[in-house]
Amino acid sequence: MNLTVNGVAREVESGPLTPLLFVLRDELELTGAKAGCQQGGCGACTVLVDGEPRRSCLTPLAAVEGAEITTVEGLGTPEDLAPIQQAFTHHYAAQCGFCTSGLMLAAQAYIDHGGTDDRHAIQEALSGHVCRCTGYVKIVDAVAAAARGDEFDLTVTAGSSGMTSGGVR
Amino acid sequence: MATHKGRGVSAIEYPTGMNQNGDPSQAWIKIKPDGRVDVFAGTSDIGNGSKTIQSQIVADALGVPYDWITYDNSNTDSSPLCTGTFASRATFVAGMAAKKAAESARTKLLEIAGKLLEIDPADLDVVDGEVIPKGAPQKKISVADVAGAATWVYGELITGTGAQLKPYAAIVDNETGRVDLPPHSAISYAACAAEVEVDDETGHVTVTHLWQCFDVGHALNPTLVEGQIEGGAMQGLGLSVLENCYPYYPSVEHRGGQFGSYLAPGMEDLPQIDTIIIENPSADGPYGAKGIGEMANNPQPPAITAAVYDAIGVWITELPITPERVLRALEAKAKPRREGKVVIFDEELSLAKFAHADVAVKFDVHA
Amino acid sequence: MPAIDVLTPTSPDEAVAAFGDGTGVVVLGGGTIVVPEMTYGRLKPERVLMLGRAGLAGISRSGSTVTIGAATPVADLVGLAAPLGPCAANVADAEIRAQGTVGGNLCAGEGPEAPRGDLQGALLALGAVVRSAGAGGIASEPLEDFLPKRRSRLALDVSFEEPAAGAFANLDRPHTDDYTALAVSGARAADGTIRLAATGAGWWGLRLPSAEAKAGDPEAAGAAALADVKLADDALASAWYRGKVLPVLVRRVLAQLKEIA
Amino acid sequence: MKAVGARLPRYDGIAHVTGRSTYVDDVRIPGTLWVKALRSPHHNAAITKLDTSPAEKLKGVHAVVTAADVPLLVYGHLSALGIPGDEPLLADGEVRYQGQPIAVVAAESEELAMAAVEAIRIEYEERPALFDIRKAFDPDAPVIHEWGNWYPHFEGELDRRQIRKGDIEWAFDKADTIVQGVYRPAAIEHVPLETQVCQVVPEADGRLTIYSCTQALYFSLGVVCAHLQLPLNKVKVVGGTVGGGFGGKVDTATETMCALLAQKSGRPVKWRWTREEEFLCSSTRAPWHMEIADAVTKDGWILGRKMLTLHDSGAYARFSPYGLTKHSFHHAGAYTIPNIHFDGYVVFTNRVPTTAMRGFGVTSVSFAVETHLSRIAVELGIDPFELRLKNANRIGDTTPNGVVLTDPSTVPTIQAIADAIGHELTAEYRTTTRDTRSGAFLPDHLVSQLGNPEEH
Repeated sequence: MNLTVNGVAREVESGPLTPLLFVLRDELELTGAKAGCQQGGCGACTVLVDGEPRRSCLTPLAAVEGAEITTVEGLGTPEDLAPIQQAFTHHYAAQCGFCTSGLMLAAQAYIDHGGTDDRHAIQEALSGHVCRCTGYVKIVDAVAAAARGDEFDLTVTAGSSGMTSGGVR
Repeated sequence: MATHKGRGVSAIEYPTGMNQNGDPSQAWIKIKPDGRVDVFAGTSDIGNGSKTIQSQIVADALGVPYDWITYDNSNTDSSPLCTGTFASRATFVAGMAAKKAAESARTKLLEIAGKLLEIDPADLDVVDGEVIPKGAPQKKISVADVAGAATWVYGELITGTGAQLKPYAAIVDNETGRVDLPPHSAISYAACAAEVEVDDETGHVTVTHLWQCFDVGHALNPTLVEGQIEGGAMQGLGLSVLENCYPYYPSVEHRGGQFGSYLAPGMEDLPQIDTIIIENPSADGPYGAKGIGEMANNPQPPAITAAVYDAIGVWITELPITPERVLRALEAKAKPRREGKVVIFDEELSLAKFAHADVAVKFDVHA
Repeated sequence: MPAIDVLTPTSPDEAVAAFGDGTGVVVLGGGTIVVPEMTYGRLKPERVLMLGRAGLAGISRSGSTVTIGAATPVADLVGLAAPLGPCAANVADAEIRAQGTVGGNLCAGEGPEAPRGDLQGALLALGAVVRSAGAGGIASEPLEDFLPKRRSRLALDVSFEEPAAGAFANLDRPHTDDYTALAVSGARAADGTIRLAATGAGWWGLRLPSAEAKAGDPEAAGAAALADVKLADDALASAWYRGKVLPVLVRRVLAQLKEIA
Repeated sequence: MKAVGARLPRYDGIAHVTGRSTYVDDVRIPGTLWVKALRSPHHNAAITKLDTSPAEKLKGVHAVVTAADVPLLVYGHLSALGIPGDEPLLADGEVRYQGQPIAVVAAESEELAMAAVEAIRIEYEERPALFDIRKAFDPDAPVIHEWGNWYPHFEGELDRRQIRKGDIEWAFDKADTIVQGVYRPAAIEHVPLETQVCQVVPEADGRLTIYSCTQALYFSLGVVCAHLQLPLNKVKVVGGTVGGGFGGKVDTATETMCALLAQKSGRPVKWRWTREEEFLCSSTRAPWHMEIADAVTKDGWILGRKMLTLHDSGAYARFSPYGLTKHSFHHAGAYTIPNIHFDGYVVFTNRVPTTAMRGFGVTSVSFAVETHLSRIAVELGIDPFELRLKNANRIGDTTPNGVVLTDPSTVPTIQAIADAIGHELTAEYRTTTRDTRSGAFLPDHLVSQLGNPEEH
């Protein structure tokens, strides 16, 4: 079966019912999408299928034949991070990092579809993604900043909205 | 339908490191011929950021830039022992081991630099990757030059080791629980206020706002401390109103095996969170730090419980405060039983209600 | 491991032919229910019929009749009027809604831990008719009649008359990938008839005829609804709790309907 | 530039956002076998028959391991702290909780491993189970643990953790009001997004390389080597990058069984728990039952506290005795309470063993004592902030077991929260500090409780 993965045409041999997650991880050795639950419940496996966020653990290979797949590996490289990756870095939106690729891809789709920095809209759009660490404040900060088109200084991180220093008492 | 608002408050404390101590961490450091620094420690990074924090500690303790540090916690062959990443100990205990290792490497570095410069090491300082003689900054040389000289001229390896262990505090009196040594390292403190909205027809509780204040000792990386505090707040919210492995505890029936039935807090549960960080440096943590990772999910449940009382006038002391518990409490409108000066709440939950009479007597907390 | 026969029809007729009488066929719409069951080894199908390219997706209107293809993603319903639109918007999260299909929602077996089939209540309230294939050929029947045999039929589409007014009320416990613990849908037809139905009050959607009979008196209707359901304990809620809240949701739905002239 | 105190980016931040951080599941090792476990369907049962040969005969199944294969089956993970072992690595003749592993298999594929588990022949004789810790002490309760229904080995000899301070009788006599309440927080799953996962490679030199998601590399090394009776240099634990833990990955839940399968099969093996296993079979935060009676004066001084704690340990002790001791040391919360009477029990039930989780031992007691304080404030008609500030720990106050506090911050944190929400404090409480007690904050009954921080 044929797929385009991160812009490269690939022919894959996995069976037609193999979840896309394992086609990516086991056959193509793209391990950025994570097997968090295989129930569709956590969002750690989300990738973009023709630009739309999809749980790859729920998606049989045959359902995406001929589609364009984008994984975290297709977003940007360490030397040339995509804006959403810069936003997640600058706003410290990744703690253990296991939910991060799914969240960034969902956020990318949200922004590509014209999403704004409205916090409630971001929470609604990403509500299928569990971050147990749970960095929701900083994740929403990061997506809002990326949606605004902020420029990011990657040598420092940003403080959260809502934080104040009480000094020494 | 009526929605009721309420507020509640709490104040807590939490110790750093394992209770009763006795939990060692170790680290070692080597310096490459160009002055770059390799740190080896056995501290897992579970998202808490220990790779980052320990690298920051080493950078400052040695006097070199942060980006000179390589941190390797990848295996038990190259790394010395660390008891582990739990008990809020990764910064406080393991970070102290890394600091001591860096200080010992710095001593060795200055010894070599002293030979090179023919200056007493006590009169040398290390700042931003340069060894600077006190009072004679023009004679400064780079750490890279010192490390190179150690390797190529003096035939030495600049290393440092560090270990941190507070001795185990034994209980010396079984009657009172008295210990022979302080059983904790620095204690951290926090206070919290919660605001909730309760729907008195469905019983649904929405946590709308959390205000929190944490004494973190010293925020070694404020952003990472915020991550711990905010993450803890959400987990505390989960404890308060969402999560339960056994929805009908103590029954084991209907235990959820899916995200669809176990209610981990989601992004839409996020309330407004306002946090104040105060810094009363600890006497014995690295750079005054305390460990606040765990306590971050402790102050919300009592504050939220009090806020629910404030909203609807009933105490719900079994967590989580599910919609069902709210409706049952509103229906029961339980009042405490008063017996002289004793005010007895929650009799229906007590051991006495369930256990045999003689067992109940044995366990009675009643005056 | 025996190879699984995977059928990927490219037209409705091919899908109907491939389904045959349904024996031994597992129908895969969006995959949100079937794929995890296979991953966890609980479902070991011999033949899988994938509907993704069978031309069964899409929403069409003819006069006041709305017809929704079985392979239409739940997300496509979100913009529709109440009760179906808000009911669809309440299904799990945006990604699951974009993947799960209307047919899957109507035909899925009971979940291991909680009710499934969030849309069933809304479609029951709308008096929807399901067109399906299987033994005996293609048949159309009211959703109530279809639901008990949904496991042996291939749903093709579902249609309903747009109501004069619609309403939806649910227990809102926002979190990932949730099933509805309890929801009530209501619709008022052009002739003033009110239909009410619940999701989460049984293992599939249920009409609430006793509540409908007292629709003019929300309090009485709410209480009467309890006669129409057999409530269950599960991981999401107890029967006791559902019994307390079902009347509340019925009242809220009737109040919403009243507000729409 | 100083690194400490700066908002530097995560050391591993770029790796996280590019999907390049290598978690255990991402390590690719050719020829790896899949691991699955046969788990108990019963809460309490004797195993009357166990025959693994049908699984072993399946083509593609390379090893089956049961209790009989483990060199040291029972190892006390906290034996260094005097806590003896009670939990077999694999069930041995009986099961005490649903989900308890009985046998593990290694096979060519995940499907085949599942088939091998199904092929094992096993029969049980069910026994009555115990789930309610409030009934565990009853004379007719089923006895479900070899040590009885509650842990009997505190300091080698005590069946409870006990704390005593001051004169509790005096406090209850002297009190104007005694407020009693019961507090019951629930069992919670850790829910790390990365489920338990482990890979083990048998190396050519006879060593085992264990890729582990453990929160404690050396702890897991010690546990594996103890069960396998190997010196520490025969095993290398590789890890350090963990997809969330929260306490649940201190358990060494997979490593030892995988090591045994790798040894027996001579092949690399991999075990990734499903989310269902994680939810249903992994350890949880413990449910607790706490009863408090506080002796208070009408102006809000807490004279004394009596407390009973039952800690639902599940089927085995694991770290529960440690957690209960920590709980007992902190049951006065952030306040000074001069007279204390605490009894705590670790109670066994037929549920999944409970373990450490964020705030271990103290999350429960913070909930109980703080909610109790809120109730006392309502009962006495006292502002909840001022009730707390009055009793708040100050420099020189002592803990339930007599340790002097040197830098408590209860006063400033409460004052900061009052400010933040616009709660007006009276001048007395607005201006008080954490310094050593004096004046109105040093009533007669606290004078003898003060310790000298200099001697601490």
